[in-house]
Amino acid sequence: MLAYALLLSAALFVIGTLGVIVRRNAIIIFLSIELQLNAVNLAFVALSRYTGIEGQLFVFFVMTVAAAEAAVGLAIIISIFRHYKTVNVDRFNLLKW
Amino acid sequence: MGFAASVPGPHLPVQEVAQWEPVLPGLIILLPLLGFVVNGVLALRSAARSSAALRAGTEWDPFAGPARPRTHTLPTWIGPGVMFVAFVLALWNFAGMYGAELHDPVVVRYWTWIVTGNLQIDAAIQLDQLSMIMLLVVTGVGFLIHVFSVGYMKDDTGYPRYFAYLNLFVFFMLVLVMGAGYAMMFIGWEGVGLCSYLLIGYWFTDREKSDAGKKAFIVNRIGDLGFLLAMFLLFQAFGTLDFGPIFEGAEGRLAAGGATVTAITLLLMLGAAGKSAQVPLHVWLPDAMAGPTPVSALIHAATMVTAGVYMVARSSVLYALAPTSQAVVAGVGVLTALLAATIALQQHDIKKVLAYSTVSQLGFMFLGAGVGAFTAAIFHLMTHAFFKALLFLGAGAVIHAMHHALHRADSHEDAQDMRNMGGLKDRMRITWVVMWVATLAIAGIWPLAGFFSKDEIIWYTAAWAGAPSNPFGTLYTVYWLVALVTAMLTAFYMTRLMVMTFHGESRVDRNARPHLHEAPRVMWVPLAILAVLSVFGGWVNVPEPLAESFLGLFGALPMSEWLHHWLEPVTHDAAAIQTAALGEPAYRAPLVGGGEFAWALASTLAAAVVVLAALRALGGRKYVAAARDAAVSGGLRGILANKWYFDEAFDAGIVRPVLAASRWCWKVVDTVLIDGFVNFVGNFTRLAGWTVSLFQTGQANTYAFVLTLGVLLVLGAAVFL
Amino acid sequence: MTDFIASIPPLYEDWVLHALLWLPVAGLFHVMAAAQDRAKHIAFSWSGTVFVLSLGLWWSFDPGGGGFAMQSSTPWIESWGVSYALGLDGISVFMVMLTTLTTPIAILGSFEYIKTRRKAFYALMLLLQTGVVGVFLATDIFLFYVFFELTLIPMYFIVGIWGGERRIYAAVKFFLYTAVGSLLMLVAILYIYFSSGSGSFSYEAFLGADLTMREQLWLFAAFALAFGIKVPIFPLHTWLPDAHVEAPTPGSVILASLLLKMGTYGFLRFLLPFFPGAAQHPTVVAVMLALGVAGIIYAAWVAAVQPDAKKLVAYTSVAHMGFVVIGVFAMTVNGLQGGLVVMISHGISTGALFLLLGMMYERRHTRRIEDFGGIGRVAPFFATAFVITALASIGLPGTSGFIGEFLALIGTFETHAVTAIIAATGVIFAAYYMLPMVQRVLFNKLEKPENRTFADLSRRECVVLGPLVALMIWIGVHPAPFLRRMEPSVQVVLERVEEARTALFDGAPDPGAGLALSPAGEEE
Amino acid sequence: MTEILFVLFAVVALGGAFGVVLSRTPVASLLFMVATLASVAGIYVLFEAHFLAAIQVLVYAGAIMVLFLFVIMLLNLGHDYRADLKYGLWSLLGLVVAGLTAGVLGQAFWGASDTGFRGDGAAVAAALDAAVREQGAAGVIAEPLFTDYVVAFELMGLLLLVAIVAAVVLAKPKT
Repeated sequence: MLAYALLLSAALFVIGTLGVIVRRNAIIIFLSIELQLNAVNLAFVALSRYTGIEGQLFVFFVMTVAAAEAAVGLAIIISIFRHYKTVNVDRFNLLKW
Repeated sequence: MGFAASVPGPHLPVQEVAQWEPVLPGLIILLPLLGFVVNGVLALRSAARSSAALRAGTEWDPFAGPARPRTHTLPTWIGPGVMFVAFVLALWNFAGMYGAELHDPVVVRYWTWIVTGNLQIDAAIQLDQLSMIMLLVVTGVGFLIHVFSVGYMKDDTGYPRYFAYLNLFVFFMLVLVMGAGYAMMFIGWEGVGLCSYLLIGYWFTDREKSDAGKKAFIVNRIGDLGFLLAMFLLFQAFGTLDFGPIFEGAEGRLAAGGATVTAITLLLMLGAAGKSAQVPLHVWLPDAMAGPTPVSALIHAATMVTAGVYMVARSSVLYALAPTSQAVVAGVGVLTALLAATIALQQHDIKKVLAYSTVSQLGFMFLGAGVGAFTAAIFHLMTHAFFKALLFLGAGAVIHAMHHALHRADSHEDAQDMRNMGGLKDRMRITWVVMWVATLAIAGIWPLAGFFSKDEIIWYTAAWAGAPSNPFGTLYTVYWLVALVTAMLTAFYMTRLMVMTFHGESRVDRNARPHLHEAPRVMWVPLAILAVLSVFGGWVNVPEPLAESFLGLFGALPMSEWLHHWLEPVTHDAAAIQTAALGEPAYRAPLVGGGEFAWALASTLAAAVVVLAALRALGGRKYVAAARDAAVSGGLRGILANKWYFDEAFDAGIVRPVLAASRWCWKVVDTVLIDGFVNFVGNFTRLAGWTVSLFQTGQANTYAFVLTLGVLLVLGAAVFL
Repeated sequence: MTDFIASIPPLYEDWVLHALLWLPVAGLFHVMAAAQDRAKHIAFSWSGTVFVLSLGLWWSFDPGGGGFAMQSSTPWIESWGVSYALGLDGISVFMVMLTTLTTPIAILGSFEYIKTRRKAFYALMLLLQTGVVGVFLATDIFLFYVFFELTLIPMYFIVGIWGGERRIYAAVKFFLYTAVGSLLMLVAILYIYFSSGSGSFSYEAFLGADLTMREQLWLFAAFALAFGIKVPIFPLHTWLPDAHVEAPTPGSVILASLLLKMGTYGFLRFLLPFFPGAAQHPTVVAVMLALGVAGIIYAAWVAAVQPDAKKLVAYTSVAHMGFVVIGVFAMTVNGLQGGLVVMISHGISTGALFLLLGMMYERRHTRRIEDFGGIGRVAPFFATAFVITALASIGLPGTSGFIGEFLALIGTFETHAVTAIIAATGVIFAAYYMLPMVQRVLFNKLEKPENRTFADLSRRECVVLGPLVALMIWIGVHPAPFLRRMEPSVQVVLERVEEARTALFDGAPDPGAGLALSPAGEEE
Repeated sequence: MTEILFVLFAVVALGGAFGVVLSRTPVASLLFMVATLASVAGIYVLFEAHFLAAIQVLVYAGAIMVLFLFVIMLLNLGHDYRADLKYGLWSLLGLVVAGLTAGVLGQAFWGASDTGFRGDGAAVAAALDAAVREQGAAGVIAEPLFTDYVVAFELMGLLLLVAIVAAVVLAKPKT
C-alpha cells in the first residue's frame, strides 16, 4: 500500500505543479501550492510507517507553515487586490524588465 | 644625505665672511615688502568702497569729496618713502663696501628655506660689488620713478593698489639681485614676472591690457623653464645652487667648452631671453606698454628687463667656460638689437618706439655680456637705466599732458600716437630739454652716458674678434659691424621720435592745444635728476685709451675705469678663464684696424651726423594725423611696421597648434576615446544585464515554471546521476 | 604642577590618534540627533575640535628614525590576524593634519551651499573624515582597506544627492571606477596575506612577505591600478572631472584635497615598500613616468580649453598629481619629498580654488567662465584670494606649489633627466591654463549686469579662505619644518628600495632606474 | 477493506485535485480542495495517523480553507466566470513540467535499487502501533514534539505569531 500512497502523492504533486503553472487566479495558484504541500504530507505519513514517528512530526510542522503562509499570502492577495482590483497574476508585472 | 633631521629652532642670521659688516641688508629688501603690505591693505580698503558703490549702482569717485581719502594720501608717503629709506641704506652699505676693499662676497643667511636629503637652499642674500651696483640702480631709479608716479597716477582711482604693486615689484627685484644663489634669484625672477603681469594689466578692465599682461607672464614662463632646467643641471653638477660653491668649483667640475656647461649656459640664456626680451621671446615687451608709463620706465626699461643681463654677468664664470654659449648670447643680442632698431623706425606710438629701443639696447647689453665684456654690459645697464627711465618718464609727462588736454577737449584721439603730437616743445620746455639729453645719450653722443657705455661694448666686440684663439672670430667681426650699424639706427629713430613729438607744427587737436602744459614739479624734478645722471653717469668708467685724450677731458675725469675696477672681484675669474681660452683680446679693430680712441671718435661723430641729418630731413616733413593715416603695408616698411611678423608667426606656429591640440585632446581623446571606452564598458554591462532581465517577465507563472524547472534540474541530477 | 605638565605629552600621544579617528563618528551621532538647522554648527564644532587636537601633532610628532610613532595595536579579528593598529610617520602626519584642517573648512564653506537634508550631509562629511583619517593612520592592511573603501560610500552619496544635474552619472562613475581598482587590490592583499604565511595583516608582516619578481609585478599592477585610479593617473582620470563638476563644493574640496591623496599616499606607503623590486623594474618605471608626464601635459592642455571653471580646476588636479607620480617614481629623496609637498600644496590650493568656485556658483548659479568678467572690480577681496590661490596652484616661487614642483622636478632630473625636462614644460602650460581663466573671471570689462551685484567675501568666507592662503605662503616661504619632519620616513622607503636593488641587480646601478642617491655627479 | 477504502479515497483525492486546477470559479476550486483534503485525511487514518487526520480536517479543511473562502468572498471573486487557464503553449509547458516532475518523482520513489525504506517496514509499524496503544494517538506525537523537537516547536509558534502580525499589517487598508 506504501507504493500506491507514494504514487498518489506524486500524482497530487504533479497536479499541483500544473495548477501553479497554468492558472492565473492567485487564489487558485495558492490552492495548488496547498495541494503540493498535501502531497508531500501524504508521502511523509506513508513513510512514517517505515521509518518512525518523525514523518508525522514533520507533517505537523508543514501544516503550521502552511497555516502561516496562508495567512500572510492571503493578506498579500487582499493588499494587491486593493491596488489592482484583480487577482489575475498576469497583471502583477512590476518585476517585468 | 646625513643632514640631521631635527625640529628647527629659530635661525639667527649667520654671516660667513666677516671682513665687512653690511648694515641691515635685510631691511633693504624688507622695506618695500612692508610698503607693499601697508599699501595693499589701503588698496583693498579703497577697492572695497569702490565696489560697494558699484554694487549699489553708482561709481565712487575718491576725489569728489573736500579732501582725498586717507587711502589715497598715505601711499604718497609710504610708496616713495620706503624706497627712499632703502636707497639711503643701500648708499650707506655702498660706502661701507667701498671702504672695505671687499674681495669675496658677503653672504647673510636668514633661515633654511628648502632642505632635503641632498639639497639645502638657504634664504640668504649676497652682497658684492655687482649686487651693490644693481641695488643702487634699483633703489635709486626706483625711488625717482616712485616720486614721478605720485604725480602721474594722482587721479587714478586705483592709486594705492598701484603703489602696492610697485613696492612688491621692488621687493622681488631686490630678492633677484641680492639672492645668494640661483634658487633665491629664481624667487625674485618669477616674482618680478608676477608684478610685471599685475602692472601691465593694472587697468584690468581693459581686455587688451590684461591680455598683454597674460602674454608677458606666459612668455616669461617659457624663459623660466630654461632657468629651471639650468638649475637642475647645476644641482646635478655641483650638488648646490649657491653662487659661492658653484663659481669656485666651476673650473674644476666642468670641462671648459663641455656639453654640460654649454647646456647650462644656453638654458640660462633662454631664461634671460625671456626676461630681457631677446629675440624671439621679445614679443611681450612692446605689448607690455599697456601698463602705466612709470611702470614701463621702472620695470620694462630700467630694472626688470635688465635682470637677464645681470644674470649672465653673475654667471660670468660659467659663460667664460662655454665659448659657444657666449657666441650664441652675443649673436642673439646683436640680432635683437638690429631687429628691434629696425622695427622702431616704423612705429608711431611713442611708447612702442621706446619699447623697441629698450629691446635694442638690451641686445647691446647681451652683446657685451656675450663677448665677455661683463663690466661693459653692466655699465650699459646702468647708464641705460638712467636715460631710458628718463625717456619713458619724459614720454609719460608728454602722455600725461596730452591725455589731460584731450580729455578737457573731449577728444578721443590717441594720446600716445606721435602723429597726433608735434610742436610740444613750446608748451613743455623742461620735458623737451631732458628728453633731448636722453636722446643724445642713447644715440652715443659724447660726453653723455650712453657714449661711453655703448662704445665700450662695441669696442670689446671688436677686440675679442681678434683674440688669437677665438674660434668665432669671424662671427664676432660680423657682430661688430652689425652693432655699429644698429648704433646709427638708434640715433636715427630717437631723433625721429623727438622730431615727431616736440618739433614741427602742432598736430594736436585744435581744441586741446590750449590745455597742454608742463608736468607738475613732482614729475619734472625726477626727470631733471635723471637728466643729470644721463649726462654724467658715463664718467664712472671712461676707458683708459680715452681718458687722457680730449674725449676723457684730458684725464680730468676722476673715475676713469672705476666701474671696471670696482667689478673686478666679480668678473676677475671669468676674465682669467676667457683669456686663457681665447688669448688676449686684440686691441685693434678687425678688417681695417684702428684703436679704441679712433673708433669711439668716429662713432660719436657718425652718430652726431645721423642726428643732425635726421633733424634736417624729418624736421621739414609733414605728418598726417593718426586718424587719417593709412596703415602701411607691403615692402620693407610694411614688414617693419608689422614688427617682422613675429606675433603672427608665434600665433600660427605655436599658439594655434597648441590650442587645436588642446581641443583635440579634450574632444577626441578624453571624451571619445577614454570616456568612450569607459562608457562602453558600462553600456556593455548594462546590455548584458538587460538581456538577462528578459527572463523577468513579471508573471508569477513564469517564475513558478522556471523555479520548478530549476528544482527538477537539481533533483534530477541527484536522482538520476 | 610641573609633573602634570610633563605628563601631558605622553598622555596626548596615547590617545590622540584614536581621538582623531573616532571623534568625527561621535560628532556624526550628535548631528543625527540634532535638529536640521543646527547640524552645520555641530558638525563644524566637532571637526574643529578634531583639528585643534591634531595641531598638537606638529609638536609632539617626532620623526625619529622614520618608523611609526604613537603606535598602538589591539587584536580585532584574531582568527584572521587582523588588528586595530594605528601609527603615524613622516609620510602620514601631514596628510592627517591636512584632513583635519580641510574638513572643518569644507564644512564651513558649505554653510550656504547645502540647503537640503543637512543632517544627512554633515553626518556623511564626518563619516568621510573618519574614513580618510583612518586611511592615513591604519598600519594594518585590512584596517586600511576597510577605511579605503569606507571613504567611497559617503562620497558617493554626497555627489549623488547634493550634486548637480548629472549627479547620478557622476556618482556611479566615481564609485565603479574606484571600486574596480580597489577590488583588484583586495585580491592582491589576500594573495600577499596567504603567501606570506605569517597569518597577520600587519604592515610589518606584509613587508616581510618574500615575493618573487614575477609575483611582485602582478601585485604591483593590482595595487597601482587601485591607487592610480584614485590619484588619478592619465588615462584613468575621466571620473574626476565629472565627479568634480557634479559634486557640491565641500564634496569637491574633500575629493581634491584628500581623496586623491589617498592614491599617492598608497604609492608611498604600500607600493614602493611592498614591491621595491617591481617598482624599479625598468619597464614599470618607464611606464609610470610616462603616464605622469602625459598627465601633466595632457591635463594642462585639456584644462586650458574648458568652458566650465570647475572642470578646468578638476583637470589641473590631474596635472598636479602627475608631478607627484614622477616624483615618487624617480625614487630620490628630493622626488619623494617633492611629491609629498605637492600633495599638501595641491590639497590646500586646489581646495581653496574649489571653495572660490563654489562661492562664485552660490552668487551667480553658473560655473561657465564666460558668464563672469570684471569681478575684480566688484569683489576685491575675492579677487585677491583668487589670484593668490591661482598663483600657488601654478607654482609661483614663494608659494607652496613651487616648493613641491621644484623638488619633484629636481628629484626626477637626478635620475631621469628627459622626463624632468618634458615635465618641466608643465610650468609653462600651468600659466597657459590658469591665467586665461583668472583673466576672464576677474579681469576684463564688467559687462554683464548680473555681475555688478557680485558680493565680496563675507566674514565667514574670509575665515574659510584665510588659513588656506596663509598656509600656501607659509609653506612657500618656510617649508623646512615640513621637509624635516618628512625626511626620515622618506629615507626609510628609499632604503627599502635600495636594499631591493642590491638584491636584484647586485648593487650595480640599473640602467633604467639610475642611481638615486649618488652625490653630485662629477663631470667626466 | 483497507485497500477498497484507499482506492476510494485516492480516486476522490485525485478527482478533487483535478477539480482544483480545472474548475472555473475559485469557490468550486475551494470545494474540490476540501474534498481532496478530506480524502487525504482518510488515507492518514488508513496509515494509523489518527491525530494527523483529525488535525487535517480541523485545521486544514476547516480553518485554512474557511479563511480562503472568506477572502474569496471578501474580494467578491465569484462572479468572474472567465476561464483563467492558460492555453496553448503555456499548458503544453505545464504538461511538460508535470511530466518531468512525475519522471523525477518516479525515479526517486521506485527507480533507485535501494531506497532504504523498503526494508523492514513491519517492525517499525508494529512498534508504532504498540506506542499508539500505550500513549494514545496524540501522545505518540506529543512526546518527541516536546522533547527532541521542542525548539522547532517553539519556533513554529513564533512563526505563527509573526505571520499573524504580518497578515494584519498587510491586509490593513492604508489610510
